[in-house]
Amino acid sequence: MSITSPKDIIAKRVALEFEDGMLVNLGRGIPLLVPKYLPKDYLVWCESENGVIGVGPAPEKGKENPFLTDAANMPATILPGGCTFDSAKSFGIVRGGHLDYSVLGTFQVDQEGNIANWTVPGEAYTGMGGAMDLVAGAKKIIVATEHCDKNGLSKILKKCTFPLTGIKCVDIIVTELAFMVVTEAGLELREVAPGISVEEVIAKTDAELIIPESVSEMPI
Amino acid sequence: MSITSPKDIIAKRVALEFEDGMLVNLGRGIPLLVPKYLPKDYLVWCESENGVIGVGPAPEKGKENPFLTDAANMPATILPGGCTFDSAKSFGIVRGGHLDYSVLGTFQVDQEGNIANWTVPGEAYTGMGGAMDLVAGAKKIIVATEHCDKNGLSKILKKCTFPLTGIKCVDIIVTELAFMVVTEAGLELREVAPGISVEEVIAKTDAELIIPESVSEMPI
Amino acid sequence: MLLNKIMSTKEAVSKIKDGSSIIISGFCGIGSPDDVIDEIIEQGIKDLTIIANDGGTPITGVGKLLYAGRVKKFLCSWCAFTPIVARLVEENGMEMEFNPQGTVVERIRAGGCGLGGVLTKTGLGTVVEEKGWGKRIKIEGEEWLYHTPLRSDVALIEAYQADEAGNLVFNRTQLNYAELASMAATLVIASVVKPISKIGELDPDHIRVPGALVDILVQQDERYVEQPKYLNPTILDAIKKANQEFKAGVQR
Amino acid sequence: MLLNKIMSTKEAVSKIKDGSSIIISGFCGIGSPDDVIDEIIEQGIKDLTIIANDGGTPITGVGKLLYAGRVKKFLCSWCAFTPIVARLVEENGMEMEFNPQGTVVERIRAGGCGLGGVLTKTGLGTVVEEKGWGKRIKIEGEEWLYHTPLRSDVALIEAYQADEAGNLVFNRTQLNYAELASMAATLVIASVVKPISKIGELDPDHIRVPGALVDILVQQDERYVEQPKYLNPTILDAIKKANQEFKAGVQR
Repeated sequence: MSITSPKDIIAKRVALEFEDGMLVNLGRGIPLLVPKYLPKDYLVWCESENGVIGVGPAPEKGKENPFLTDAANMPATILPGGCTFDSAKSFGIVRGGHLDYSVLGTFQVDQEGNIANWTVPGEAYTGMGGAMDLVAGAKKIIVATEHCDKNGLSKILKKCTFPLTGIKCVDIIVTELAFMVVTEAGLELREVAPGISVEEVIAKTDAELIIPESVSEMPI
Repeated sequence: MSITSPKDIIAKRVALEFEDGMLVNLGRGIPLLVPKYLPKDYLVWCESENGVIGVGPAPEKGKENPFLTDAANMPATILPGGCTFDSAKSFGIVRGGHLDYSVLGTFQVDQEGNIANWTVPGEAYTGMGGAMDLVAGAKKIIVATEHCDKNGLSKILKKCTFPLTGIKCVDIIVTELAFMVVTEAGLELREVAPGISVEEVIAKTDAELIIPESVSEMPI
Repeated sequence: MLLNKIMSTKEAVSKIKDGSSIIISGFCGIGSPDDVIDEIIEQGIKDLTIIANDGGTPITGVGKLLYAGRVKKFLCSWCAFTPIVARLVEENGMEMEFNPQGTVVERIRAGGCGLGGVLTKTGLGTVVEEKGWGKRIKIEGEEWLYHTPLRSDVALIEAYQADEAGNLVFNRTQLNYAELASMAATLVIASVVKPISKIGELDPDHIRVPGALVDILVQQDERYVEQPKYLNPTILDAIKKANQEFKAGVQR
Repeated sequence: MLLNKIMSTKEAVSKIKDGSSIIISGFCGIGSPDDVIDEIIEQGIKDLTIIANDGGTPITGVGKLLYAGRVKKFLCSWCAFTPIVARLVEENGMEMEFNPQGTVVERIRAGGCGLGGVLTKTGLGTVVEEKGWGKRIKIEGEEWLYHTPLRSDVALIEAYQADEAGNLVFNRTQLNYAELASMAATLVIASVVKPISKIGELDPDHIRVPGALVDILVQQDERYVEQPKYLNPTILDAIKKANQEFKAGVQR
C-alpha cells in the first residue's frame, strides 16, 4: 500500500504500536484512521465515551438504532464481542488506567508532555468534554497530529500557550515527519518519515529535540 | 389477630410505620417478622445487601438457584418487580439515603441514638459486615428489639458500652413494652404496649426517659 | 400496590417548580427525555439549575432549555453546539461551570451514593483548577482535585422499557447517566419508549434502575417515539421567540 | 483475534505468585470461584494478601485459603464463620483489617476507576476510626472517614456466561464484587459456569464485565458446576492437615 497523505503516514505509524486485543480510545480525525492500518486478524477494542466497547462502523441507512451512537453522536453499530455500559463505568475505564492507548489529535503539545487540545484561547464556553479524562487516565497517551498547523507553525512547542488539557501526560508524538518520545530528559526524536531528514524535522519543530546518535526511518 | 409474643408486638408496631411502595432493609430476627403485619395490598420492597431489591421467600426444595441467596446466605427468590445489582450499587442505595427505613435488632442502644449491634466486647475478629453502612445511610433507623436482654438487663441505656455501630443515628426504638423516639432533648416515651404502665417502662429502662404529658397506648 | 406511578407528561412536569435543580440524563441528546423537556418549556418553568453531560443542540436535549431561556445555572462538560451559552453567561448572568465528563458523572454518583465527594487527577493544572471548579487538596502526600457531591431536586431520564413498579431497562448507549441520575435526585421522572409492562415482565438481571428509585413514569408520546428528534412545533416557536427577544436585548 | 484467553484452571493459577494480592469476588461464597481457590491451595501458593467481602466458611470461598494457612494479610468486612482468624492474627501474625461492606467495595471501585480514595460517613466514631483503618478528615467544614483506594495483583471472579473475548454475564446475586474487581487488578481470572460462547453470542447490554478487562477464562470444572459447594477431597485434606499443624503449634 503506497502511502502519500500526511494523515495516512501518521495513522500507519501509530498502528504499528498496537497489539492484538488492546483496548483503546481514538479521538476524532487522524486517530480514527488507525484501524485501517491494523493487521486483519487483530481485534482491537475501541472504547467510546458514551458507553461502548467495540464501536463499529456506521449502520446502513434505514438500519440505525436511535439509541446507539458513537461519542461524536453519529449512528453507530457494535461489533461482535462489544458491550455497553453507563457513563460512570465508561469514565472508570478511562480514568482507571484500562485503556492501553488514548490516541488524540491536538492544537499544541510540548516537550514536557503537556497537551492543549480542547479549546483555543477566546473560546471560553465550549467545555472540555472527555478530553481531560482521556489524558489523565490512559496507560499511554499518543498524540497523532500533523507537524504544523495550517499557517505552517509548529504544533510541537517548547511550552503550550493554549489552555491545557493535561500536564506532563503525553508519551508519544507521531506526525507525518517524525516519531518522538517524551522522556525524563526531554523530547527525543526516534524516527523520521521516509525521505525526511533530521535537519528538516528540527527546522520545523519549535520544541527542543534530543537527537540520539542514530535516528531510524519510520518502518511504514 | 391476637398477638402474644413480645417479638410479634414489636413487629406489628414497626409495621404501622410502613407505607406502600417503601424501600427498606430488614435485619435478621425480629425485623424480618415485620412484613407479616403489613396490609395485604402493600408492596414494600426489601433490599438485601448482596444485591437484590424484592427478596422473596425461600424457594421450594429442589428449585433453588445456587446463584440467588439473601444477605444471610440462605436460598432466596425474587418477587415480581424485583431486581439485582452489584455490591457498589447495593451500598450506594444503602449509604445514599435511598432506604426509607433500616430496621435493626441490637445488643444495646442509648438515649443519644448511639447503637451497638455488630459485636460484643472480646469478639475482635468477626467484623461489622454491612451494619455500619445501614445505620449511616438510611433515611430512618428503627431499632426493633426486646426491651431487656436474657439476663433481664435493659438494652436501652444511658450510654452504650459495647463497640459502636454508629453514633447519634437511631430515630425510633420499638420494644414489646414501648415505642420511643430519639429527640434533640433526649429519648422520649411516646407509647406503651397494651397492659403496660409508664412506670413499668421507666423501671425496666436504664436510659433516662422523657415522659410527655400524655403517653398513648400502642395502636396494635 | 396502591401506588400508581404512571402519569401524563403534563401532570409529571407540573411537579417541577421554578428554580428547581434538575439532572438530565443523556449524551448529546441520546437518552434525554425530549418529551418532558418540551413540556417544561410549554409550562413556562424557569430559573432552572441544569446538570448534564452536555448542552445538546438548539433543538435537542438540554439545548432547548438554554435557547428557551429557562436556565439560571448550568453545569456540564461540553456545549460547543449551543453557542448561545456565551451570551447567556456574559449578557444574562447565567452561572456556568464546566467539569470533565468523568467528573460530572462521578460527582452525581457521589451525591447519590452518600459519598463525601470526588478525588481525581483529571483536570489538575487546568482551567478546572484555575476557575475553582475543583479544589487541589493533598491527602497522604498526594495531590488530587476535590469536587463536592451533586444532588438535585429532579432527575429526568429516558428508558427503553419499564414495568409498573418503575423498573427500567435501557437500549445501548441510551443508558449513559440514567442509572446514577436516578440515585441523586428527590423526584425521579422517567420517560419510557416502549409500552409500560406489568410487574414481573422484566428480567431482574436486566433492570438497571430499580423501580423503588423511580417516582413517576411517563409513557413517551408516540411522536417522539417514532421520530427520536421530534420537536413540538409550539416549542420551536417558544425557542425562536426567546431567541429573538434575547437578540433584541430583552432581559429575562 | 490471535489471543486465546481460555486456559485450564491449572495453567491459570500458575500465573499467581507467592505473596500476591488477590481480590476475590463473592458474598458468603456466592460468586467466588471455588475451583480456582482450590487450585491455589493445590499448587501451594502462599503468603497471599486477600481482599474480599467476607471470610466464607472453612470449606467455602475465602475461608479455605484461611484454613489452609495461605493468607498473610486479610481485608474484609465480616468473617464470623471462620473463627480461625482470631488465632491466625494473634498467634501467626496475620495482618487483619476490617472495613464496612460498602467501604470495601467502594475502595475497590476507587482503585479500579483511578479515584483518590473514598470519603464516607460510615464508620465515623467506631472501631474503623479507632484502629486507623479509616482516617477522619475535614473537607470544607465537614468530617468524613477517608480510605485509600485498593488495587491488587489478581482478581478472581465467577461468571455465569462468557464469550471467547472474555465478556461476562452474571446470574442474580452472583454479580456482587465481580464488576469492580475486574477493574482493580492487573490479572483478571474468571471461572465460567456455562460453556463459553463464541464471540457475538451475548447481548451487549447484558454484559457486566467487558472482555477487554478479562485476561484469563477458565471453564469451570463440572464437579463444581453440578455441586456449587463442591470441595475437592485433596483440598479438604490440605485444610485438615494445615489446621492440625496449626493447633499443634507448628509455625508457618
